[in-house]
Amino acid sequence: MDHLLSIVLWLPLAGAIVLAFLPRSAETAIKSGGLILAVVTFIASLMILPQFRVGVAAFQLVEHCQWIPSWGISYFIGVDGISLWLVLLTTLLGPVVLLSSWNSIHKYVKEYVLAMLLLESAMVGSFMAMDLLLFYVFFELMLIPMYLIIGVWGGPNRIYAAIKFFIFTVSGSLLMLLAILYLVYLYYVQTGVLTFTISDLYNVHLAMNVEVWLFFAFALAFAIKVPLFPLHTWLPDAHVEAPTGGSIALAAVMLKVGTYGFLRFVLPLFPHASMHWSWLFAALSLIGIIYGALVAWVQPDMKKLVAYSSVSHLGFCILGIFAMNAAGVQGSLMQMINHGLSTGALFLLVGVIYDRRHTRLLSDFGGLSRSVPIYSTLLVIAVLSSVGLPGLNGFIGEFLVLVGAFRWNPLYGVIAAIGVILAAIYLLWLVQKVIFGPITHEENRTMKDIAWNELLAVIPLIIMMVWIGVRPEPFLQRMEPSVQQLLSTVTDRAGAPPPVSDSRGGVR
Amino acid sequence: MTLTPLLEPNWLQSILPEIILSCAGMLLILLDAFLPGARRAFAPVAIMAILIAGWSESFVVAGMYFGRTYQISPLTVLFDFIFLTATLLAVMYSYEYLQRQNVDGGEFYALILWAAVGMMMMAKGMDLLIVVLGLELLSICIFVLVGFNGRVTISNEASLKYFLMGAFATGFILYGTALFYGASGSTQLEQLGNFFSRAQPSDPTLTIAFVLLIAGFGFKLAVVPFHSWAPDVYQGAPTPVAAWLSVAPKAATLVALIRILNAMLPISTAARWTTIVAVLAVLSMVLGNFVAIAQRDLKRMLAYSGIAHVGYMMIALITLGPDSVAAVAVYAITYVLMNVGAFGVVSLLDKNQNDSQTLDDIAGLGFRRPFHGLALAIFMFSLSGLPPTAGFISKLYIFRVALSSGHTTVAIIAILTSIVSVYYYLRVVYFLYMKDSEDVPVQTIAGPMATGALAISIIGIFAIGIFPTPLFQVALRAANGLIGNH
Amino acid sequence: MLNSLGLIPLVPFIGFLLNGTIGQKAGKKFASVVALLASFTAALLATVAAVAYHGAHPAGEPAVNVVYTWFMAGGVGTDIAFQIDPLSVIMVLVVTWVGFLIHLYSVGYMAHEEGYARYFAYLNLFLAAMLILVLGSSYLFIFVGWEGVGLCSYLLIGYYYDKDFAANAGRKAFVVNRIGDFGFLIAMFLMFTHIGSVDFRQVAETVAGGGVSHGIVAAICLLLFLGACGKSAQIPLYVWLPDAMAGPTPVSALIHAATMVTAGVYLVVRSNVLFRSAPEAMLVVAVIGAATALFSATIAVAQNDIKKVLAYSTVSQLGFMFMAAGVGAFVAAIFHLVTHAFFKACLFLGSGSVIHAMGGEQDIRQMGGLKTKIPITYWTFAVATYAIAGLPLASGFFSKDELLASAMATPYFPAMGKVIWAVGTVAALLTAFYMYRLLYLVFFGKFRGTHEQEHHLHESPATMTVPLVILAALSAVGGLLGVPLILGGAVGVPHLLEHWLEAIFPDVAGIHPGVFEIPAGNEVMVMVGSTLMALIGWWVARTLYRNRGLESDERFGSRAPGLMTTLANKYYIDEYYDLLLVKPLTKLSVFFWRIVDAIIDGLLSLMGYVVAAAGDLMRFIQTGNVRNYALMLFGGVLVFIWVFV
Amino acid sequence: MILEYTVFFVFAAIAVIFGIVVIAHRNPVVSALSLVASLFSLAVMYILLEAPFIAALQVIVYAGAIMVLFLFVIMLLNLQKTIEPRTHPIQQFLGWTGSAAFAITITYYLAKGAVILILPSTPFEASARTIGISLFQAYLFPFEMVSILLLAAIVGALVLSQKLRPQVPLEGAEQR
Amino acid sequence: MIPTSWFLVLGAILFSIGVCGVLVRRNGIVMFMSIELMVNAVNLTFIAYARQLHSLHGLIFVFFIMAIAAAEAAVGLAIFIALFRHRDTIDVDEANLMHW
Repeated sequence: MDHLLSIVLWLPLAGAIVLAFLPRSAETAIKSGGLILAVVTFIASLMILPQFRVGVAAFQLVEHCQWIPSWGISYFIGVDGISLWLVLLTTLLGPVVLLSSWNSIHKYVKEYVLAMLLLESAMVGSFMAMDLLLFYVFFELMLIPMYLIIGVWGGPNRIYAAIKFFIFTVSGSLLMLLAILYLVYLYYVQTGVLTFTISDLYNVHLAMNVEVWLFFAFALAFAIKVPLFPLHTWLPDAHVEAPTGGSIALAAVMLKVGTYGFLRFVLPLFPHASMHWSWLFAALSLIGIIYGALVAWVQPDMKKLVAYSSVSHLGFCILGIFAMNAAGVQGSLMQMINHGLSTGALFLLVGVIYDRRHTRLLSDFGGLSRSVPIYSTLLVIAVLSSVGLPGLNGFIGEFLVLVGAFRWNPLYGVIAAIGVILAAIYLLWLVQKVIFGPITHEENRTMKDIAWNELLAVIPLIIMMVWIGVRPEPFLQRMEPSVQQLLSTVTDRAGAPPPVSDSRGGVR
Repeated sequence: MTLTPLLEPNWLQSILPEIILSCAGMLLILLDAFLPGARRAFAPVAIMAILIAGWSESFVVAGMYFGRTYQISPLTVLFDFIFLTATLLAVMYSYEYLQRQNVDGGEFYALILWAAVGMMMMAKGMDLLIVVLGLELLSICIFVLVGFNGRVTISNEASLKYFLMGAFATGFILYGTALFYGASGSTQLEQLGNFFSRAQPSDPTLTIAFVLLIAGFGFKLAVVPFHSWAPDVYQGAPTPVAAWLSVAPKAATLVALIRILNAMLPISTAARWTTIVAVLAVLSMVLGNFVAIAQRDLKRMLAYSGIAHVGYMMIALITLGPDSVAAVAVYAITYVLMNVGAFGVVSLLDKNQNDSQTLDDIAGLGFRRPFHGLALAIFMFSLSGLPPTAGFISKLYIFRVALSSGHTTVAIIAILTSIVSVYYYLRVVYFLYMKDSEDVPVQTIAGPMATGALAISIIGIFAIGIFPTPLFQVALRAANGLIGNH
Repeated sequence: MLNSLGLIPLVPFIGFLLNGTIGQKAGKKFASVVALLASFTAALLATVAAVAYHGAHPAGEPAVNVVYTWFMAGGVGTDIAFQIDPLSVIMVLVVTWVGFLIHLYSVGYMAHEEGYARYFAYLNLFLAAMLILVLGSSYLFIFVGWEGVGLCSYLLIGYYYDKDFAANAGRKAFVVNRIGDFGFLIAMFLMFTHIGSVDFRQVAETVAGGGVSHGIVAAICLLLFLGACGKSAQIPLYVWLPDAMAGPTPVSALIHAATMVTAGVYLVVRSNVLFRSAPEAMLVVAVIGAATALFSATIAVAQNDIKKVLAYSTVSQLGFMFMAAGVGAFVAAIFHLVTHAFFKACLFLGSGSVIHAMGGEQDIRQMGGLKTKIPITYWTFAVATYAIAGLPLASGFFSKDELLASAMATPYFPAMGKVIWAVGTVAALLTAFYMYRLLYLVFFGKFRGTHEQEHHLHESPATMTVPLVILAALSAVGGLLGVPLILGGAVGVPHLLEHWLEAIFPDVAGIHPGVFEIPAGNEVMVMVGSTLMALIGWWVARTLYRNRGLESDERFGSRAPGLMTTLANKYYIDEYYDLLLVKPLTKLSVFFWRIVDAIIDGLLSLMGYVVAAAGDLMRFIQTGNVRNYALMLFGGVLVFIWVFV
Repeated sequence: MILEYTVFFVFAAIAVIFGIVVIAHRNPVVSALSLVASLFSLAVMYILLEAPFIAALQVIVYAGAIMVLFLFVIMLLNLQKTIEPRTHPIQQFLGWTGSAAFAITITYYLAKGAVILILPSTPFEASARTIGISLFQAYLFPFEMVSILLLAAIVGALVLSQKLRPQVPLEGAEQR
Repeated sequence: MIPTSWFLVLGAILFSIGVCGVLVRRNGIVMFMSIELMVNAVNLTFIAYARQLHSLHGLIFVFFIMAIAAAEAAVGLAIFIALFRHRDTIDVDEANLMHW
């Protein structure tokens, strides 16, 4: 099992290539094949856990080989406490996504399964990559299947949403690519070593103005991905139009790549700029928290509501990261996982009733608690997790982030805490409009309760919600050393004053 | 005075590819004349000739020939392969296309092979005379190939436009050459190089000559503002010809340009010639990408995208160095694979040549013809520079070169225009997969040849995209050979 | 037992799981058995734990039972740990036993409801959460219970979910509670930042040791009090409680009268060291408590819904408790908490019985003369009313007297204490008045309802009456827990509660002690005064309503229409909130969504359009005329020559 | 000396004037004939520049063969009577001013940079023989490749001007 | 002797006239003739420089240019014939099916 990570990484893709040779008419075989692959991948990823040494900050299960040696690019993957759980989250959601769309995808089933598997590989890869360019490759690779998923299997306005999604994300990432190259080039000039390995690049010395430019190039890419206010407008559209599985993958995992990027790249690579501009990101994330919550509140469309809630929740993640203290960063990581679970579940559940009624307008529902009690219970649990009820997962992350932010600047903590109030407002509004109140539409009276595949998809999420809510320590424990190390990297580097001028000072 | 030709040892085997292609062309003409019934076999003969020519590249000996006017080096071998690949792919697409349009004939293959000879001359010529001759041989063939389908009005119109513009541009090249000749006393690049190393950068005639020369080469490369023929000619030309035309002559011209710029290296910065190249690059990227958005005709769109891509390649030429030459070489190879592929898929559409192939024609193709749809999608992703395709690697190389030579602004413009380009490449994918076809969908027809060509392109794109190292090594070695001369 | 305190909340939690998953399928009998068994076991365990604790720690030091580390990141986090100390003992006993009684009552009351198992599941969950709240050993851990009870409250208020008002009320309760929780959260942030822990003991010790600046302590106190305001329905966050009456009546009794709403008081008392270190925060508590007491009493006067009257009465009584805590009489606060649990639970259950008899009718204008129809209910209701009114020797008499006397004698802010006392006394007068108004309107006079309702009238089943009787009895004698010195001293009855709780008020140098002496003179004066007030209230109510019934209200209505409608409409506070907070926020949100998002999108798509339009314009360079192309080429050459030569 | 100058100016004037006639006259036949005249005067210039072989080629190949080909095509297509419509005024204006500006610019810089360029008085050996010899020595390769070029041109001309095969009905494209 | 510059200037003027012809004439054949004029201007320049530099190379170059011009003429005129067949005119402004 020396190549466990590679197996987890490539299994979905390899499987997809095999499945591609099945005839298109063999839908069930393809679906089951995809599901089995996803489950096997998940099991494989679980085997990382026993091999993962607790209390070690460094990357583990590392695999390293040259890829493009002349440019210092290598196939360098590993997990540490920061990426471990994100990888597991991704692999967990693989089967969930496929299960959730078992019966809701009617056309081009084969292509759908292939796209999802490709997406899974790309997402896992971006969390495992320890080489900046490898990361970038996976980062971009994600876009293609997601573009297709939104554009082919999406709603009526899917083209607009898909293109918007793609253009937004690509705009950021291309600028980041330039910054990556420049960074590597500067490192090369300084040390004579051409490398894209992240941990090496942590040692680069940058003049302040250069650092700020590069910082913003990176930050822009990730801020779009997260998305951070005011770059969030692609998200509601993408979510509303995407099929359920796409929404889950998008919200639960893909957005995390943005927050992960901030943590893994932006902070340690550009500590001075990060610190210098942290106020900006605090402000944007705070605005996002409040803004997302308020806008979510007045949405008539359930998916949009959940989408805007993502804007709000991910604001917490960014806030925690820029707090640059252990509580904030660990909280942010927890919040990423939690958001993945709870928002994933919410999108899944919204998808369930969408499949039955082909509408997502809040006004078309109401009183579902009577006709679909199991569904309603699950929805309430997912909502409560998202609201941040102590005892469920959402609270842990939110609380840690808030304390972290508060320690950074009390004002930030206080404003962010308002978001907690607002979360209750809009999410309970959702619950009330959907499952409470009188039944206003006759179709809702005879609605079928949640189906086996949907139940099977959502149960793991619920279990994880409770588990993390009750016993988060194993998760935090494994994160802690890595987070501490990352933070000390940041503070050590920021502690040293930036070189006043550099041979290649400004960006021409 | 004896009439002993100025011949170096090994000269014959070193120009073996040219000889093989020239003779194969003549053979095809003869076959067409005397065995018109064997039409079906013309394309295979041409393919055989190309393969043999490729094989004969293993016999060439690096060195200077014909009185230091003809250089064989790893770079020329590499570019020979680019030309041969492009020609091979074009022939493979043409085989069925020409049959469908009912215009197949031996002349077509002969001309395309001779054009390859012309390109090789451009790539290898160390004397502007040879370069110009190669260019002219290439041009003559292109005039005919573009207008090959005499029945089709737009084919003829394209031919006319290309001819007039080409002749006009040739006038500029010649004038520029004349001025350089006047200043330096030679048209040999080595001697020009010697001259430039002691020339006055502020000499106005030199700049005028440079502008005239670059205008002529820029015409062939289709860089803004010398690009205007490209969309019309691509649209009117038989699609496989357009495919070939969009890559091969550009690659040949790039090598020639690299050589010329290399010779000018001593003064090009001081004379602000690098700025001219930069301006051309920027203009091409901006205009190409912007206008491509407004196109609905696939071939026109690809034409504008080609303008933009040449812009990207020009970035590397701003400051010449081994890395930038290698970057251009890599880009050229990649561009051959993906652009010929994209045109190739268009050529498979079951339409008459004079009907435009619009985006609507490929609506729903991705599910109607999965392989063709997927192929076109891959080409588009590669053209837009997304990993893990070759397009990504080559763009990366260009950006890297731009950054390490300090052209950050140009690089940023390149990035921004790439973002724009993503939009129209994606639109193709959107039509492929997300739009329902019209009542009578346009089908694609592909025989084994075209399918094989598509497969070559796809495999190449992923091979370069995922394992670029061997290509990098080859390209860098080739580039070092060239730049090392000075 | 002390090593497995976690069992106490665990048992009802298991009940919740059972009822929540299979209860609906397994039938009502199963559900009620599970629920009753769970609550009863919890009560028993609690009692055993209390006894064991007293045996093990007679001095009253807390016994802590750490289960595991919940989470800990960067010094932020806490253990899952239960703690029992004298205060917890009182709370846990009240919660479990009153809870059990109400479970019992519910079996009868909810017998015909559809979501029977769901109801009991929630009720058990509530019990579990409430027990975590009173047994937790750190602020962060009790926050779990704190939010948990809020959740149950939400679910149970919205029990009749297909009624819009119920769903709305539930949501309102949760959201308003969240606003309070906001304070609680920030208080914890401050603790983590400045104290480094949220453990009760550590926080108290650090504060007592002076390790934290005064301002921070005051801020923590005020923020905690904000949390308490939310949970315990104090101004300005009381608005949810009256609406919460949309839930089933036993829920109102358990959650919105006896237990959950007193959590705020518990929190303040639990944090007494902090509060005592920050007297200005205490003043705020006292003032808000007194104001709430008076304010909601005035509203209660004009309410016609039997449960609304009781709801405002609850708000008012909670105000009394905070008043007590605010003036430093923590024991009095707890004392009143306990007695209030008895008599208010009794009142609510009684009202439930009335509503049950009336077939769901809650409007007291439709009632009247029920005294004979449902005698047990009447008698228990009357006893509880007597107690809440503060008439002599019932439980309310002792507790209310003690807290009013403490206000008078407070060492923290003697002058303000008098004012607070005065306000409290007026509120006590109003309490007596509106409670007797209610009693007379419901049970005396003629029946004013429809004929059908009259026909339907019947006494409730035994599962309902038994708890009523028990609670009535407790209301009557509950005062014995805290007989004041001047009365009890003579006959040798000590102030049990004060004695029991002494240990939780550590003497800390530099701050006032947790228990202070009330001068006997004061005590007597207050006792006489408030008794007098209660009597006046009773007498006025009796004159106005005993025989004349609704006439008096109508007369008031015609004499002072403005006042009456204002009172009946609760000072239009909900409307003001709506106007000042909800509406603007909605508008703002819509503005954000429709305008700001549109602007952002517009700007970004504008960029796209500009690019596309530029492309579209540039396209026309391509005229199709080859001579134009030649001109372009030539022009390029010319421009380059001119620029670069 | 004087003679030389006279010849130069006379023939330069002829070249320029007929050049202008080429582009200004609206009858293509006149244009073609003027071009012949212009090319012929250039041949005179070549002689002045002591390149008689090139001058001969100029007369034979250019003024002779190529221009005859032009005239032939003009006649073949019956173009001698067609009167060309006016060009778009903007194009017209830009064409004239642009080329005038170009001429002025180039002339300015050439004159400025090359005042000292006086033809060397030493005789210039550029006979057919020397040119022929170097063609077969140093320029053998290009010389051979020209054959391919010409062959391609012949084949191309054949392909382009061959009689059209039966027309496939054109759709979309407007046919005049 | 006549200064070389004069020849060069004459070449420049002729070249410009050629350019002008390409730009202002609509008749394709005349445009092509203008291009021939440009090419001849270049030839003149080459020869003038060759004389100036005493270098045979310019003459050889001119020789090749003439070959090129001949080839171009052959193909170009064939194109015009084809154009005429399609449109009954050799007015290049009419050849604008493809644009934008």
